[in-house]
Amino acid sequence: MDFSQTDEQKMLQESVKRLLERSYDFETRQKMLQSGRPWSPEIWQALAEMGILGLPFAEEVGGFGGAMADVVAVAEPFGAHLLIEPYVSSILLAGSCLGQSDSPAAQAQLSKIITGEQTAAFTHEEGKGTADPAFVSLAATEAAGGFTLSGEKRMVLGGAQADTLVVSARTRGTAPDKDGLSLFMVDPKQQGVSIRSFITIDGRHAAHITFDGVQIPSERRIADDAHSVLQTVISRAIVALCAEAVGAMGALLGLTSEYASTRKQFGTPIATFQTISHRLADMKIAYVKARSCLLYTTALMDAGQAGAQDISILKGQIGALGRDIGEAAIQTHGGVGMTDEVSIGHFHKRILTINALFGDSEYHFRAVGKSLATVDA
Amino acid sequence: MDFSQTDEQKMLQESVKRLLERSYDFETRQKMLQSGRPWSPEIWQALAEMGILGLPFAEEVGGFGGAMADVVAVAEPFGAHLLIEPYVSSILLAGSCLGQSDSPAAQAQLSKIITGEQTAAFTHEEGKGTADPAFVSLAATEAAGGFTLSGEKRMVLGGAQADTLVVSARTRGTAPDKDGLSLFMVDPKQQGVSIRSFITIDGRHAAHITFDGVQIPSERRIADDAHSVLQTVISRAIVALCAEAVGAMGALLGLTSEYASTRKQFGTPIATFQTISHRLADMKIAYVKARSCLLYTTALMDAGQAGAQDISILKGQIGALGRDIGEAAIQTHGGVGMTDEVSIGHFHKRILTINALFGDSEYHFRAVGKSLATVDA
Amino acid sequence: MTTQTKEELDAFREEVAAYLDTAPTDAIREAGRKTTSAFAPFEQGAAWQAILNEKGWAAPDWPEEYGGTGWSAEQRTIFEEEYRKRDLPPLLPNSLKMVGPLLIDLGTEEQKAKYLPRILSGEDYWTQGYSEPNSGSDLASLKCSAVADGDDYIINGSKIWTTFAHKSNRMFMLVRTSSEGKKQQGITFLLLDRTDFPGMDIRPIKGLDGHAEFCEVFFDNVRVPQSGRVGAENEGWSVAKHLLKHERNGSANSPVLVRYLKRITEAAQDETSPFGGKLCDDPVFQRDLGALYADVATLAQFEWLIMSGQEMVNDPALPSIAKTMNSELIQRVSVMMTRVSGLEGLSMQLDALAVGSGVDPMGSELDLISMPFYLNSRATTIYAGTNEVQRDLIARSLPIA
Amino acid sequence: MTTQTKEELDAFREEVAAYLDTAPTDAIREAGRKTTSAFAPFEQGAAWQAILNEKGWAAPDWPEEYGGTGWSAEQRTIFEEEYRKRDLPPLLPNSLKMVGPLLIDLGTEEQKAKYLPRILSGEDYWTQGYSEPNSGSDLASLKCSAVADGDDYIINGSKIWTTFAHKSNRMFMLVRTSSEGKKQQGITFLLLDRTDFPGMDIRPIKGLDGHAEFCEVFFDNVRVPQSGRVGAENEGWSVAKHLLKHERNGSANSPVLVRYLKRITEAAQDETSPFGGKLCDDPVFQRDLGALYADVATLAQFEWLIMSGQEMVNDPALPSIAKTMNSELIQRVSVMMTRVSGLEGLSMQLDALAVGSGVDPMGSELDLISMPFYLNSRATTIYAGTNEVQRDLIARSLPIA
Repeated sequence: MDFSQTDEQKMLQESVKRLLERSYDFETRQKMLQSGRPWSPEIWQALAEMGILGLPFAEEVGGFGGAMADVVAVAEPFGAHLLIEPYVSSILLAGSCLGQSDSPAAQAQLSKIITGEQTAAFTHEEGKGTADPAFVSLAATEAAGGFTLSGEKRMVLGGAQADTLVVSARTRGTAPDKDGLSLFMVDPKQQGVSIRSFITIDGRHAAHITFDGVQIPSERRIADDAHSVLQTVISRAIVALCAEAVGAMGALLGLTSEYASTRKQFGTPIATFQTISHRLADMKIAYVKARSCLLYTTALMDAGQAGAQDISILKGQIGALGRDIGEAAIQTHGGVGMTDEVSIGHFHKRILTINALFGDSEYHFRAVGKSLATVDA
Repeated sequence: MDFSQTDEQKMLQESVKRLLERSYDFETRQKMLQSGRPWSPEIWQALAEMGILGLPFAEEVGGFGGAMADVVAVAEPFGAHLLIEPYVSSILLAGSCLGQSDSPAAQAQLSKIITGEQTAAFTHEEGKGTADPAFVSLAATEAAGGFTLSGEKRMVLGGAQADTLVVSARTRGTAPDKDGLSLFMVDPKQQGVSIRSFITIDGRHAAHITFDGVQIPSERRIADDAHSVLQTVISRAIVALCAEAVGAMGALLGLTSEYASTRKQFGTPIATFQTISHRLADMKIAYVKARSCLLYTTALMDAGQAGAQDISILKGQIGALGRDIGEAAIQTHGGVGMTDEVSIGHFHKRILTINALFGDSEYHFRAVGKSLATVDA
Repeated sequence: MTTQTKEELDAFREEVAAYLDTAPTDAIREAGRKTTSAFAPFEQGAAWQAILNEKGWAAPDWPEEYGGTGWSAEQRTIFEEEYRKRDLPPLLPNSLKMVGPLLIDLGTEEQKAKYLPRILSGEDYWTQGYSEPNSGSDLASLKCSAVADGDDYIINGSKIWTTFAHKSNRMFMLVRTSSEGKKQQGITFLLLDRTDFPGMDIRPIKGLDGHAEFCEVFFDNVRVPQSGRVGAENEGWSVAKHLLKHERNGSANSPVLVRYLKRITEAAQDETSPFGGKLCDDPVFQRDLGALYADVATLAQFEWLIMSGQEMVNDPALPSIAKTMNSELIQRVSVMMTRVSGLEGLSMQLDALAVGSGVDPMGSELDLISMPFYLNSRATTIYAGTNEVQRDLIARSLPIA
Repeated sequence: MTTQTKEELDAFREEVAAYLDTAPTDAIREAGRKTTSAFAPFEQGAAWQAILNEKGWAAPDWPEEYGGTGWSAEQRTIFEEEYRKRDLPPLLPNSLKMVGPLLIDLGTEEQKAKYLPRILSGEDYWTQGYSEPNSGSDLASLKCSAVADGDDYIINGSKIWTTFAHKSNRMFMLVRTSSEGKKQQGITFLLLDRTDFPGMDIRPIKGLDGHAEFCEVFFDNVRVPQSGRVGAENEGWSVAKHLLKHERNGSANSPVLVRYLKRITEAAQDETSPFGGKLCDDPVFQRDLGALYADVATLAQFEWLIMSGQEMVNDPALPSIAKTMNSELIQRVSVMMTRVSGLEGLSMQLDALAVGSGVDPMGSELDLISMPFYLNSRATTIYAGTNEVQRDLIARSLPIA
């Protein structure tokens, strides 16, 4: 395998970087957050025009057939700029569910997502925080001509803003059965859907959503036997989230080593104190580890060889290494690092959020150990 | 509670220190190890004469009625000098079992132990490495006028040198039943006893001992329903072992900070490198923690208030903090610390050994967490 | 050590328990449960202090003549234990643990008479003006200047990380009155009667947790009376060092941590483990909890030894060791909290956290505080002398060959 | 990257597997299983190298013209994987990974012709004479001197941590030939044809694990020919730096660690947990194993990226990052090993560890090696440049404002 970026990927990454450097500096982002807007429609439109929103989708559904490595190439700068736009939720999660469906309704919806006209929200998490979709228990009961949804979904990114909810639900069995999972397209304005909106610590809009006897016609079921679709979609989203985290880690490493070289205490830049310089070295080691793991796993995925253990290694490592880098960055910045006014803490909160989504490092490390101990038995 | 040493304890500790400084410097110890002698009879006799061997025993069995704090006061210098004499095994473990027995045979044996004429070995461990005696499964089957012992004991400190083995065995039930445990006095030269002798990494002589149908007359059973006796004896031995470890940690802290202040690299003592000085600071923090935990738990025990959780906290902390100190000491010494020729590695091996005896830090931390989670339920 | 019998202590415990069960208002209790920092919500903390002061219990460790309780160490511990059990808000330390004890030791009679009663009652809140934007760890390099002018000083410069300055009515601060000699010389310790002197400007700074707990304070030709000086001019460094002893040797920190671990354990009884069963029964949770609890227990053991006057109390590195241990344990406890909350810790819930808002939290009570507490506690290894500086000091106490 | 098809690679794997299943003697296999260090037991390691050399496989990464195999990266990995699976002893690195590549790059034709074949065959073993008792991390301060005298140098001083010097017949070393200029100047790189020159004295040093792996070497007016010099006089520092690249960029380190983790996992299937059940089913064991395995996997990923020439290969800090990662992982793996062995790791079993002794180990095969491996691996963060020095170097590679 070759792990170097192709020229196309370099160009793609450069163009995203240029866009964000121009229009998404930290102060601009903070103003947007304070304005209460969930994200910037201008940036979203710019990404649509650059083809980034269609990047992960096959050409036959209106996408650009990008590989995982292409998505990673754009997700790293997304992380480095702390994007709050719903790329992972609307494109990689909800969008990919739509893209993997052969339902005409899903296809039609996806084309609006790719153009940026509308967004969709992946309405899946039930508070377990695991990567395994078998934990879904929200009930989809068959009723005349369709299904009735009842139950609760939590931490739905972009849930209050989405034009469509892509909801995972269980038509039979109980968690953690792999069988009996389906995906539904639900209009959030439908009767019985209650949405409690909030902002996450990393500035994204999210929602807890309750379904109370929500009627869904059969043609809005866009997938049945959906466990493996969900697993694929989530695995790819995990890689993209990890790429965001690695982008954030790179930013923290750069900002912190620069800060340490200018901030003076006791008459000398603090980088000259060995404890600080060794902490910077540890940050760099952690970053090199994180990025190696990301790029390797990405290539593995593009080669069709990434198994559950590989994804768990990636997610576990990024969560743990990211926390180390973030905490080291704050400590090195001292009081300034504790303020909302500089980007350091925001990067750390982005990393913490990514760690908690789809299973934290503890979960994934243990999953790795469990599979090793079991395979060897 | 008052945690300061009494004047008597200070005197006792000082006299032991003086003896060891005079007769037990590192080179002398190493020569003894190389000579193949299991320990120094002269030192053992000196300790007997000072009353140290009788210290933990009640006056009515010929001891001096010392408190746990008294034993801790002598065990700290034992650790600081890496004593290989069988204080813990013959006095605190086997001796205490004899001392708690009302059997005349046990009493008679104990008086020979206290004078240093003979030694006894606590023959108990079955390879689980836990502090809980309920794990004993060596079988004591009732036979005409006595019992037949069959099974294996491992890591019996001083086992090949002892004049008497104090053996824990099960007359009924299965591990981990608390019921059905007894203690027997066994002559190691008896038919059916096979001893495989070896040296531990910290220089003590130990043995794995197999019992193959060994006949024991009833009067050599010195305790039945022995679970609580064993627990008490082991708890006190744990405190003494932890005191040894703390003594070793103190020695490592002192030796390492002194070394760092003289060893020069790049034209300056290595203690002036902040990474080294902060590592020394961490060693000191660890030492203060370890000693606080030791002294507090000792006082608690003397007040009759030390429960299983307190013992587990102590054993867990000493094992973990000791490892940190030992590894830091070796790293700070560099290549020299890797050699058998200086004491640093020997202290570390003593600490590692103590950690592994009667449950390592992992075991005890988990026991603490388990009891917390259970008590609160 | 103590002359009280077990019966007397038991009776004392009952008295304390009965009082703490009835005296605090609902808002005060709510503030206690929602405390996510070393600093409790300001208003309820002050209200609670006023109530305690009426009972005479606002400052148990002050000398009795100045309003202390005269309790034995055992009684103070009992009080602390019962206090923690009820999750009551900690009293703000600046006045009670810092300025008050300092004035008792070094203040003039006039200063004592003027300030101590209002410190006890909570009417006055003293913010601390030490750090400056370019003088953090290297505090002695501070530049904020005070130039004598008649009976006054004229102050110019700025102070930062002044906790609750925007809620304070008094300030104690270090200023530079001379640039001669070593940088530690030429520093003066000042008490400011007001925080709204002409030319003073206070800017709250929002922290990672979304709360404005600390501020920057700007001084533009601020005229203050010299009578506010504590100690001699240019000798403020030793005054500050004296104060530090009170700050660091103050009270036991372990009870708070034990209580947080208890709340974590309780919350784990309602959480399911992604590997099946309840989180509290999960061996990994138990191991990690046990290791952390053991270290917190050791902090408690250490604090007991210090309180009892064990020999190690004479170690000059002791305050630094205590600060390092405590701050790093707070952080570890906070990480454990966020582990238990997981995803539910990701939502910003500033509204639900506000005392009296009536907004329901979105997850459990622990979920509400986990992330703010974690984020806020990142500061513990930075403030009051970074842990890097503490380790420098500890290393200096070690023997050299 | 590769031009070989999957079928070709599969066939190659079969060929390697068949060879490795049959070529090593029992003693060589035993030595592999009993390896508790980066350095395998000397005699069996040498015997194995001789066998491999007959096959032409002693130095897969050497250029083909000098005796390398000409394998692709994939083939080398396959060889490495099959090699590790069988727990065969690693070949000693000094000659094959250090002196050999150095001579290929910088040696004279005469030196190459004379030394390379005997390096490949294992007939010559080259010990490394770098460190001195007072020059460890600060290697450039070395004092062992070589004074020119006719066609010879006269060497005085001493070297320490010379691995297997007591078993070596050759030595490469750094000596001081000038005290002018910066301390890095004035150092010369020498090859010594013998290790028993008159005036040379070798003292083995016993390590923590009870083995004498390294030595101190004393030089008392030792006369050696100048023809052994590599590079110019006083330019030995750059020769050593060149060599370092080979040492650090050598081969992948992760396969060894993966293999040790596998042995740990296998051993855990026979161990009972003190909390009931088998150790391998214990969630705490699984979590800790998983976290460690993930980090080892990341080392492997990193090594793959480097081997494939990914951009990060140009980072000047790369060798230091690799050394730090690898050494600290070895230590963590070794701790995990001792955790699994527990009490059974406490017995010194030097006799059972000796290849061919026929002494039964007292516990499991893992128990036999756990503690010696743990103790020996404490050196990994010390040798080849302490990890403190590595972190200094890594920090220097970071951007400054």
